[in-house]
Amino acid sequence: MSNPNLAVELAGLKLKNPVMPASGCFGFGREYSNYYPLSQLGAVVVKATTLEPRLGNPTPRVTEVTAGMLNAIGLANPGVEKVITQELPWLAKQDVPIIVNVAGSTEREYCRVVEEISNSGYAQAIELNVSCPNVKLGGLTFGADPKVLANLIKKVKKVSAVPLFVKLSPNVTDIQDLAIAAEAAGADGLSLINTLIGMQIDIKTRKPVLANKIGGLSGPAIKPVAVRMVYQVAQVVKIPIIGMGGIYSGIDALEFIMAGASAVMVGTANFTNPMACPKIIKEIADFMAAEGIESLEEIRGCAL
Amino acid sequence: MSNPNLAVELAGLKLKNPVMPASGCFGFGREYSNYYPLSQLGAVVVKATTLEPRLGNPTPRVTEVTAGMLNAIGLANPGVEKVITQELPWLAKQDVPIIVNVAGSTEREYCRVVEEISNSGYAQAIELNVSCPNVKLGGLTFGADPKVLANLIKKVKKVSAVPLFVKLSPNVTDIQDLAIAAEAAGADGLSLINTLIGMQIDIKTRKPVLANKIGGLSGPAIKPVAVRMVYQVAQVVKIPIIGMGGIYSGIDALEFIMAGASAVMVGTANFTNPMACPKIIKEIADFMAAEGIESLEEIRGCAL
Amino acid sequence: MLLDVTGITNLTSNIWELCLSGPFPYQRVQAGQFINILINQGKDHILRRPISIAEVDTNKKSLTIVFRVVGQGTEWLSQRQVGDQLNIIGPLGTGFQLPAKNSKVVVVGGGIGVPPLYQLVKELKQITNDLTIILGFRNQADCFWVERFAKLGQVLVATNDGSFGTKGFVTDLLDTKANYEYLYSCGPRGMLQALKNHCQGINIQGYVSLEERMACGVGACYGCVCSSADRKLHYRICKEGPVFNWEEVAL
Amino acid sequence: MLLDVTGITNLTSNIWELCLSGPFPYQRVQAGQFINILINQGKDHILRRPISIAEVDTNKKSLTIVFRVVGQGTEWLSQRQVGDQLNIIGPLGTGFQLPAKNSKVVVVGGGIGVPPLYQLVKELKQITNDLTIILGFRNQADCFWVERFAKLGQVLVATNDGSFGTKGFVTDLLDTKANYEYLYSCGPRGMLQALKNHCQGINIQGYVSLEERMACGVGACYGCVCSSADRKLHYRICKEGPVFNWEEVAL
Ligand SMILES: Cc1cc2nc3c(=O)[nH]c(=O)nc-3n(C[C@H](O)[C@H](O)[C@H](O)COP(=O)(O)OP(=O)(O)OC[C@H]3O[C@@H](n4cnc5c(N)ncnc54)[C@H](O)[C@@H]3O)c2cc1C
Ligand SMILES: Cc1cc2nc3c(=O)[nH]c(=O)nc-3n(C[C@H](O)[C@H](O)[C@H](O)COP(=O)(O)OP(=O)(O)OC[C@H]3O[C@@H](n4cnc5c(N)ncnc54)[C@H](O)[C@@H]3O)c2cc1C
Ligand SMILES: Cc1cc2nc3c(=O)[nH]c(=O)nc-3n(C[C@H](O)[C@H](O)[C@H](O)COP(=O)(O)O)c2cc1C
Ligand SMILES: Cc1cc2nc3c(=O)[nH]c(=O)nc-3n(C[C@H](O)[C@H](O)[C@H](O)COP(=O)(O)O)c2cc1C
Ligand code: FES
Ligand code: FES
Repeated sequence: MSNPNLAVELAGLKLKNPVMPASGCFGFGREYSNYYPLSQLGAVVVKATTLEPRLGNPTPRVTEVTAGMLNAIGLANPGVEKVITQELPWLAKQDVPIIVNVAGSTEREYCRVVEEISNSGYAQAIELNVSCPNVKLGGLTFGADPKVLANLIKKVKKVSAVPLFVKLSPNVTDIQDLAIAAEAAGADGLSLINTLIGMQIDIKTRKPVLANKIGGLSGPAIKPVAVRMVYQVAQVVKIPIIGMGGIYSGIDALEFIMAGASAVMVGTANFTNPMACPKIIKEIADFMAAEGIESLEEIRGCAL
Repeated sequence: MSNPNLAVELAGLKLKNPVMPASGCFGFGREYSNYYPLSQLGAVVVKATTLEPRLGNPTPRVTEVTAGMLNAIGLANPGVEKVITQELPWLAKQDVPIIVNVAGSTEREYCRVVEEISNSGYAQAIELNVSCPNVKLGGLTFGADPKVLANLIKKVKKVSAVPLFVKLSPNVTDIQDLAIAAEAAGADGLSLINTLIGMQIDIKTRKPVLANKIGGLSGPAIKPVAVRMVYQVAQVVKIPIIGMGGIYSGIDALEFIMAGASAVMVGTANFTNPMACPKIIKEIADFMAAEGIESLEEIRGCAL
Repeated sequence: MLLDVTGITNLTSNIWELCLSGPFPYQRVQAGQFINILINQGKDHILRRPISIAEVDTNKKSLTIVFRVVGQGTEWLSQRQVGDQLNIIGPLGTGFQLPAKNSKVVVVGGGIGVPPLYQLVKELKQITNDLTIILGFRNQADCFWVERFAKLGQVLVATNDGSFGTKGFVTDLLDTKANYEYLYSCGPRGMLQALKNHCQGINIQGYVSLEERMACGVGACYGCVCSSADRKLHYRICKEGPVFNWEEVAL
Repeated sequence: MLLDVTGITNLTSNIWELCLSGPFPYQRVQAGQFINILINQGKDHILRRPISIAEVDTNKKSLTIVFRVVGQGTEWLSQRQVGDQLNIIGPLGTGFQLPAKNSKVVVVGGGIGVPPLYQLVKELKQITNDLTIILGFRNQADCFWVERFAKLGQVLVATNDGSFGTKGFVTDLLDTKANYEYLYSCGPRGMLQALKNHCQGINIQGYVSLEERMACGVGACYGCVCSSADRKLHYRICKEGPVFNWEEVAL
């Protein structure tokens, strides 16, 4: 096997390979297009988009921790109108599928953003962010209760013409419950995991480092939790899963695929190495070639 | 300040310093007594003790991950009778307070173990383990629901003559809910956090590394989550909090204390460095001396 | 990019100068830009450390950075030796906008904010002769690169304790009646604020270089923002900055 | 404890011999015990790596380990140089119980299980002259330390492909009619099982050294257990083992 086939299909969406940058870690694609053509990617997932422009939280809003980082960006984005007029047209020219991550504070807000994105024709899929830990303490309003989540998904599905991936939060007691509820409500796929909620205290100032106090933990530190959740969810749903959390190498990506993910997203690794995504794609291909794997279907969920 | 006072009081229990080994990471104390006198410690917390002897899970039951490890020991222990007759008498001679970690499968089992330990007279306190992730998939039966937890605590309190610390699981949506319920039910203190549930897959064998598949994630990787939970719980309870999760240095311990912990436990760090606890005690003292802190009360919860 | 360490010099108790060479788009560097450095192959630290470009030599194909040891990343950097390699990305950000020819210019640096102004001053020399350089340090032991700057123009130094140059702050040396047309500055946020207040009411274009904790360093994560003057917008320090016209931003 | 690396030698494509010296309770070492090595100050790897003691020299105050590179920890170990230091704890575990004087003994090692038997054979030489050493390797390229053992006694070698010694397995070389009284073995679990089956029905004391993934290495975490023969009990390989009488454990 010298030329393994990395193509995957996610709820009808055909990707040339299973690797996508994770939302919030790749802006709207422009910056990393200075490092490689975005057409090398399976898809591009853009920053969370809300109805109105949002400034996000005060700074500092990122800090490093052991094997990871905390962020409390707080959904900073230019708002759906500017995203559609100023960001997506450029990205649409890059010959790569676009997935728009959508966030909101109310069901109405979610629905309006999804509708506008769907109508714009730029997005091949929408990722519903119901798991941002940084909006306010005790947030996660939509991502923690299966009923609330199901209601939101049903409403959003009505106004969306493109596949809907629901991005789940890991900060819950039972991820399987939420996954089952999301599938039953009509989600076309699930993305997991978003960040774990964490905090760092600077013992010199004796205060939390982040202005927002708490932030989302990402990076290698969370990989075991993420793999476990993908594995658990893969046992209870039929819709495709996009796995993420600390993926830095092809080996990491393959762990998620063997745990049941159809595709993966790469977040924090982009910051460490701007070439992380192309590197991971190559490492997956190399592994498949070395082990004689012709298609990722062969190994998806093989650890289950 | 050349001689800071590290003493702390936890629900009437006086400790010469706030550093204790975490349950399950220090056996019953014998092994590490080859490295230093146990009397240097604030207290010794022993392995989870159950009514009957337990073998635990099949091997492999430990594996390393980035900045941490997974364990699926599964409450292996010789059972309460042997613990009382063969382990605690030796430990009682080491001139250090003893905290016995108690686990069980039913309320009755918990109560019987607590009663026997309390009656034995060896334990200065009991730590109720309602958060072991390794007993069966989807376990956590007692640690995930505030009502179930409160009922257990009330029953256990009736048969215990020593202070009761309740060790909470981090694998829940709302740690504050559980903490509030535990306090209301009569807990004398809270220990947090136990391990996060994680998994590692060996891409060569294409299977989970642990025979139990899932295991508990501990070590530096979980520290931000642990600090955050201590911080959140400190805002809603008055009983003392014992913080743990990835503590490797005095700085780490101080983060927990500033987040609101009265004392700390050290788990995985013992494996990396058998002298971890004495080192951490010294580093806390050095920091206090350098910053002119006379007692830990001065800085406890100062980041809140 | 992998650059070779070609020199490392200790300047003060905790400040180091590091020279790098190797494949790098030297021509593209704008004074005030920075590079983002991977620490120990990303093994202990997943985030790169941003450090300003202090000097670039297009002929010799080399660049110089100066940094203060404040934590593990800069500690590791200070232990590099000639022959080691550094994994970097850059040049990043938007640097200083140069003034009109023959303008009257003052450059003000404080502490570790001094070196990023060196490449700027080199370029200013090509444009104007009317150049004043004001440098502030805590004390004599903390002073560095004063002579280096003195070769390019008139240098005034202030130290907090007067152990070198004038006792006081850079603002004490900045004559608001001197009719400076442009001010360029880099240093602690407090110094930049003080400078802006000091220049209140006089007609001067001020450019300041800001810092914030960064994750990506390229503009993708929105981690490193500062507020626009009216606080209605955010700018990314790593992309729209680190240099801003001080009228644009809330200091 | 910090030990100095005093020698490092490459034995086969992926097997290395490392000599250490420094403060260590050499006298206390029992053949079959192990040390637990911290990798790179614990920075990238929080768990120590257990490696058996292959030889200990109480006079020269040195000890030798031999390891196969299988992952990042052993890879790092293979890159150590003379003059580097290793942070280790040990000696750990319970080693081989020596036989009665002048017994008839066979020692069987397979692959990376060969070196832990070297110190044992040295000690056996003091006790008995009736000593057979059987070593198994995959092929000639994987063979090592055969001559070293040959200096201490009669050595029989089996390789899977016959490229060195006899073609076949160690069991093919173990004559069950030879009236061996003691068997000592270290190697892959499959080989130990095969040996035990092979010796079924003959009157022999078998001692085997086992492996399991470890966390603490000292008996505190219950991570590294094996089952007793009746599967009713667990033994900690790092404390009650790594050497067990093969009647005691479920192989
Ligand atoms: C655009 C820009 C240019 C810079 N140029 C220079 C320079 O030329 N010379 C120099 O010495 N320093 C410069 N810095 C600051 C430098 O990046 C930090 O001192 C460095 O990242 C600290 O790393 P550390 O691992 O040593 O410390 P850490 O242990 O990570 O942190 C120590 C302290 O450094 C500060 N810090 C940490 N990370 C950052 C960050 N990403 N940005 C700003 N501050 C941070 C924090 O306040 C923290 O308290 C620059 C920063 C920016 C944003
Ligand atoms: C008591 C004992 C004595 C040992 N003596 C030797 C020896 O003399 N020479 C030698 O080469 N090896 C020995 N080993 C095995 C050695 O410990 C592992 O090969 C080593 O820990 C692997 O580390 P790594 O970082 O290179 O590989 P990793 O990347 O950690 O793992 C690679 C592979 O090694 C195995 N492994 C990992 N950790 C352990 C562990 N703690 N115990 C057993 N296997 C593990 C796993 O099966 C894994 O697939 C011994 C193990 C034990 C328990
Ligand atoms: C700086 C930053 C910003 C993020 N912003 C978003 C976001 O806007 N929407 C979202 O769904 N997830 C967001 N995330 C979460 C990531 O998409 C991803 O789920 C998480 O970081 C775990 O993956 P990683 O470990 O590869 O980074 C953000 C993460 C980081 C680090
Ligand atoms: C090997 C191992 C065994 C453990 N066994 C127990 C146990 O028996 N009872 C318990 O309450 N916690 C147990 N824990 C959890 C620890 O006490 C502690 O809560 C956790 O490891 C986080 O701390 P650390 O990061 O310092 O290790 C165990 C942890 C490890 C690593
Ligand atoms: S550091 Fe990511 S946007 Fe500036
Ligand atoms: S490794 Fe901890 S008991 Fe053996």
